[in-house]
Amino acid sequence: MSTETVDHTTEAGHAEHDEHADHGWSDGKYIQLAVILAVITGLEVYASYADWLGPAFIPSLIIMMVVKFVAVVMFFMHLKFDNKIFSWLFYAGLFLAVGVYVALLVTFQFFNR
Amino acid sequence: MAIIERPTETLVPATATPAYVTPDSGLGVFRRPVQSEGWKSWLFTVDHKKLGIMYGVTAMAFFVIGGIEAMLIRAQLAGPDGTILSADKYNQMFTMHATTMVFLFVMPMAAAFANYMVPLQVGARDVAFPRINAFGFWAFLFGGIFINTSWILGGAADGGWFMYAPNSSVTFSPTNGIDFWVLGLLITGIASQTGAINLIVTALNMRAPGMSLMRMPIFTWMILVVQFLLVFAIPVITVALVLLMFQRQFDATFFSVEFGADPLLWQHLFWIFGHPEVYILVLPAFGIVSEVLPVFSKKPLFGYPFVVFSGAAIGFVGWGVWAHHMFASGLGPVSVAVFSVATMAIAVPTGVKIINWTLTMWGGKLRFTTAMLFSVGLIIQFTIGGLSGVTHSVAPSDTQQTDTYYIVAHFHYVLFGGAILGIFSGLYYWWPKVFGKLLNETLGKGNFWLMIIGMNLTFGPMHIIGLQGQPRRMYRWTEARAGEGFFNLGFWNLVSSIGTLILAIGVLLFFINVWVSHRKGTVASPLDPWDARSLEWLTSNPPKEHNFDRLPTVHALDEVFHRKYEDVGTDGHHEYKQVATTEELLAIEEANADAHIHMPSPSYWPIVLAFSLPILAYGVIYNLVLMVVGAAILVLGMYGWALEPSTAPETDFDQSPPSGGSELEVASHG
Amino acid sequence: MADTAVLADAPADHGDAHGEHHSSTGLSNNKLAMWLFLGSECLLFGGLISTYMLYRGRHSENLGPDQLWDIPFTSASSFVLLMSSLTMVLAVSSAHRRNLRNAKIWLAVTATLGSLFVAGQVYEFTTFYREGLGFTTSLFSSSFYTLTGFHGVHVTVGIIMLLSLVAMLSKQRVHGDKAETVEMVGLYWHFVDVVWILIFTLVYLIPA
Amino acid sequence: MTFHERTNVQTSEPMTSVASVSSDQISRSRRPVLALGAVIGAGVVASSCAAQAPQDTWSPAGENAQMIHNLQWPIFAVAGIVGLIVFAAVGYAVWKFRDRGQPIPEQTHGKPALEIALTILPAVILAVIAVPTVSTIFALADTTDTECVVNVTGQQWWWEYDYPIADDGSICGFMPTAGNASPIITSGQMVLPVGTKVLVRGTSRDVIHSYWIPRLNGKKDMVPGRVHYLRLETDTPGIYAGQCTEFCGLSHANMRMEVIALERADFQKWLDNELKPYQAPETAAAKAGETVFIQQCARCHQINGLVDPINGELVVSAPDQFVWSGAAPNLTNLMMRNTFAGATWDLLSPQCRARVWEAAPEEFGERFLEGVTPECLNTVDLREWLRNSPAKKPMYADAEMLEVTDGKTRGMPYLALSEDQIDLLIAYLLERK
Repeated sequence: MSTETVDHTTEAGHAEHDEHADHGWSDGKYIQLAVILAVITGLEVYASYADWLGPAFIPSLIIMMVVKFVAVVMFFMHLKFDNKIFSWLFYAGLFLAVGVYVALLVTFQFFNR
Repeated sequence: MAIIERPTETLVPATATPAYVTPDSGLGVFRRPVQSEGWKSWLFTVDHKKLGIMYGVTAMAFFVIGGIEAMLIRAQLAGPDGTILSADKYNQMFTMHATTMVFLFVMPMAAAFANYMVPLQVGARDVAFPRINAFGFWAFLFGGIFINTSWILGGAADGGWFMYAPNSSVTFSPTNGIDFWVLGLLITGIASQTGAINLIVTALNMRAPGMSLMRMPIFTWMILVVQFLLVFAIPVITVALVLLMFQRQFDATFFSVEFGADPLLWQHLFWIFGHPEVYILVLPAFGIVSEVLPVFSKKPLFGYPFVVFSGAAIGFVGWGVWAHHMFASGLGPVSVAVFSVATMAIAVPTGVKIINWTLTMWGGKLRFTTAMLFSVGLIIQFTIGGLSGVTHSVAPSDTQQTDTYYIVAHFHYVLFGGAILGIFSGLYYWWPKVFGKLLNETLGKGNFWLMIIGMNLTFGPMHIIGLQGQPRRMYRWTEARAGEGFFNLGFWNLVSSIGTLILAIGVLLFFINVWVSHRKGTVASPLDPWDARSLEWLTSNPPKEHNFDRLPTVHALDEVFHRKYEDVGTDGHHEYKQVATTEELLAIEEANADAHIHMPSPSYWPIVLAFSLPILAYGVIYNLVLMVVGAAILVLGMYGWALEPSTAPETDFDQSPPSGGSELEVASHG
Repeated sequence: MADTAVLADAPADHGDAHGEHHSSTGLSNNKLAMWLFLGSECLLFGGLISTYMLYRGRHSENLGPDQLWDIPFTSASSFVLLMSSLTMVLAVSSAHRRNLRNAKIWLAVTATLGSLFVAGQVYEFTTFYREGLGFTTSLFSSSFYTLTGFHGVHVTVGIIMLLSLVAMLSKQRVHGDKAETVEMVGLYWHFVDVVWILIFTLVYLIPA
Repeated sequence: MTFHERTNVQTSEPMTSVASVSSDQISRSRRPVLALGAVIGAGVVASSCAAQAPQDTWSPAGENAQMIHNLQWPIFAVAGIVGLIVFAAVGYAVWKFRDRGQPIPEQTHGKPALEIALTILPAVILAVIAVPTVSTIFALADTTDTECVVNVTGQQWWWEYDYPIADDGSICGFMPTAGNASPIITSGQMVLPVGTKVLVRGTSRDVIHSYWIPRLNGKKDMVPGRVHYLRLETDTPGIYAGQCTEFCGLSHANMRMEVIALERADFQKWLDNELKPYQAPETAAAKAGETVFIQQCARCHQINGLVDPINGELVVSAPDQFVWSGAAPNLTNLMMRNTFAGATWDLLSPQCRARVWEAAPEEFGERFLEGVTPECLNTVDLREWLRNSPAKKPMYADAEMLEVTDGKTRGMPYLALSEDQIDLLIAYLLERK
């Protein structure tokens, strides 16, 4: 389970130091990230019109989607700076969802065997 | 301010339940209620212990309803061509029996134990979100009542608890029964979801100092696993229910085959939820048994880490086996093979538990109280259910067994023999903790043996009936296909129906036991009647409102045992000497009580918010105007909730107790 | 640690006076609960997205995604929602710097951008509807409207939360740690954005 | 609705096995029955000797069920043995370690080595079980060696069988003796030649049903909009009972079916009989009954070749206008079946029923092909059925209640036939064989 990572030795340390100090980035960096995300979105839209990508089309879209997803979760939602336990809780749900639903869609493909 | 201020040298009598508050606040919208006695104290309470009792009482009421439904089903099937119920009523009956037992009895009963015990076991004063806790209870209660009102509003749901599409579409079930079922389960789902988040945060974040995760009592561990399962499984059934609701209410096409829909979508969504749900039902009972067996064996749980990890493993693997409910539904051999093997894999951690329970008793000093009997009974009965489970993890074999009474036998050995025996074990074990009185052991043993005999007579023959080819969900069976001799279906059906009567008498004995032990009021329980091991016994019976005078510091698994006993053996020999009684331990705690104890004040808003849900649901079925009313209450409740002060102001409480007798400066608040 | 309170769902005003609340992990209850909630929301949207993926091709000839999508328009509204995540994060970091005035401004901007997005979705739905794609027209339409509708409701709830938060901050009605409250709303808002990132690619950009 | 047109559904599916059907390929390989040595095995023998119910899952009568049986009995045996070990261990612990005043035992948290060993043990047992399980799954799913195809369609609450014509003009591998084949459509009882590997292609017209003949194979759900395959093969002539096992609404309990296994020569006779032209009624009562049938029944029930004497046109039923699933049982040669109304009631009176159902294998074919004679007719149930069918078998036949189905019934409605009409109808139907 995700919970084994709880580190009790840090308990006292956490209580004392200001929680707000580790809240990641300056505003400027957030704006930079937002610009990058906007560019990726532009690339996504471009890719959906670009014929030359061929078979790489869907993989490239998926990769860009994942990059955007991870960027928002990691930085805007501070998951990268925060305690690991938050990551565990969220990723438990996320990976369970991906695993279960991909398996579901796959079983529909196997049906005609 | 809802604070208990106390001079540290004062001793509190163990029975003192602070209850001397005269509320002088009216129904000020943005004040908080302060009653600690009377019906208002229950209606507006946020105390996890009161809510635990309310969960328990409500769940027991639904247990009786579900039991009556079961007896009607068995009465109908006692002989060939039964005429007690019409086909329509019979279909409603088995649908509601399953729905009631699963969603309105076993799950809330587990919630009752979890609510009451988890904060006590981890050494907390309440759950992480007391108001959300109260909301969860009321949502469950209103949801349960809502579903059951369908009986008088045109008939209950008649599609089976699995509610397969497209039989659940309006075309095939034109009454409102399924609408009630869908919306009711959405409401109770909200209750489970909020409760689960609450308990996870409580177990993760509110443990007493020194209680690392591997020192957490095993019951709390199992509850933690269950809540994770709930948090992730409830959204899946929510999706399925929402699709079905849109299908029925707004003519969506999700399950309309004429539009090209695939009915298997529902089955997948339902069982992705449904299989974790099986573990949601049974793991709390495993937790209870894992508490009870060590106490009455005077030994720690054998292989505690293994039990913890096997519980977690069951929780995890439980997500990968859902399609074993669909071996006959035409998945294709690749999927069937994969899910068949995965299902076998889950038998391993389950087997680990049975082995560990047996080895916990091995070499112990066993006392057979009623609670212990129920736990040992669970090991035996659940093993039968588990082994019949192995026989249908083998997919080809399962295609002969699924949808027959053999499956009914299997899951009743798992759910009755597992979940319900565990629940009764927990009831007898924790009754003195919760109510300060012991249940009668003689009646208890009668209760146990009648239930064991009754359940084996009821569900045992179903193995035979099923293997002889009688399908489930048939409102009648015919003599023409009953066979002769030892395996005659008529004989075994009759035995099974008689078994329900014995089972019912057994359950009735429990209620008589409750009545007897509380009416006489003579058997005040000793503080620690079982010589128990975990933290919930380090407080009075029943616990004070704030649970612990001093938050205990934990040094070991089985903290209370190790405070009571010391190993005085030498040279590798072990000899345990009692160094303290629980009374003495409690006295130390009380002597060092915390100076400031903040407890949350009661609140009007949980019940208001929860009340909006059935109104909305009736609105969906009958009338949009009602929906508007429901939505208005919902919004009102949310803003009331958000704007409510975090505690009642100090002036709302009486500062000096009117009834006297105590020097304590206590402000209580329900 | 002796001084302990249980007031997690409504952190007390006097929390500072009594020091830190006890918690085993040193983390905030609210934040743990919020992340758990978001984890469970993954399974909710996962189910809806899967339903859509299964049924996306099941529609009548001329009323499928390839005929209806207006990619430039949806890209613009996706961009709006993405930028609202930026303004949200700026609100959170203002709140952490105890600059409530800026936080309120950024919250209001976020709500405005969110409303713009919802307005775009309403416009898109009416366009589709006028082209003949009703909720009950096909499996594709039912699952598309349900998925995007659920997302739209989440955005709408987020907007209401943002505006309520602005009002409550102004009227000093927020109990407890104001920065944390802003952060909670922020987490929810970002999650809604993240879901749209998935929907934008899976539903709009990848052809049926 | 496209899925109602079964031919569309069927042909759209890749069905290579139909083309490869050849009557020469009859495989009669049977697995030798394994000797049962285990303790639990003795119980199995005992059960197979007893007069078991006709749907017993432990008395296979064909290769597919035998494969399942060979897989399942050792697993039951292993499960039984494991159970006994657990009970013995718990029982011993309960007896041996009960509190007799012994000192408090060592507070040990267990022995990891023992723990790991006891974890690996069940894992090994299950791994051993998994291997034959997987191979049996694939063996049962193999459809390449089947020699005969029957299309099976479930609806509320009966089964329809449709014997398609193969490319070479044969039906189920048999050429009609005279004339050309036409599709045979029947209901309730599926007639099959013994020893032939049959491929059932199943679907449904409304909700999910499940086809299950326990002595022949495991069950398979029949799902609307999908075609699922199930293999059947019989060893000996006889009747094999089955039942719908997926809950399918009001009369789920009244949705039964049988497989009739005939020797190959008998099957040929049955086939030829099914393909013979319409036999005009002989007696006066039957003639009048034909008129009643055309007026009252022919809207939904088809009798092949029936001609309306008034206008001289073929009577073609249109159940899709009256019944929600769009079908009603085809009653051509009704009296060649011996059950009716979803195989729930017998067409044979109790004495005559025993004559057929309990016939020795070598006599069975002959007795079955006699059909239902006037003396043997079960008039009690048939009359009750004709008087008021929804009262006998719960059905949503009240059109007013079902605006959601455009006024169409699900099942057979109440027809308000007079006793005279019933007499005439029975006289007419008795000649349909």
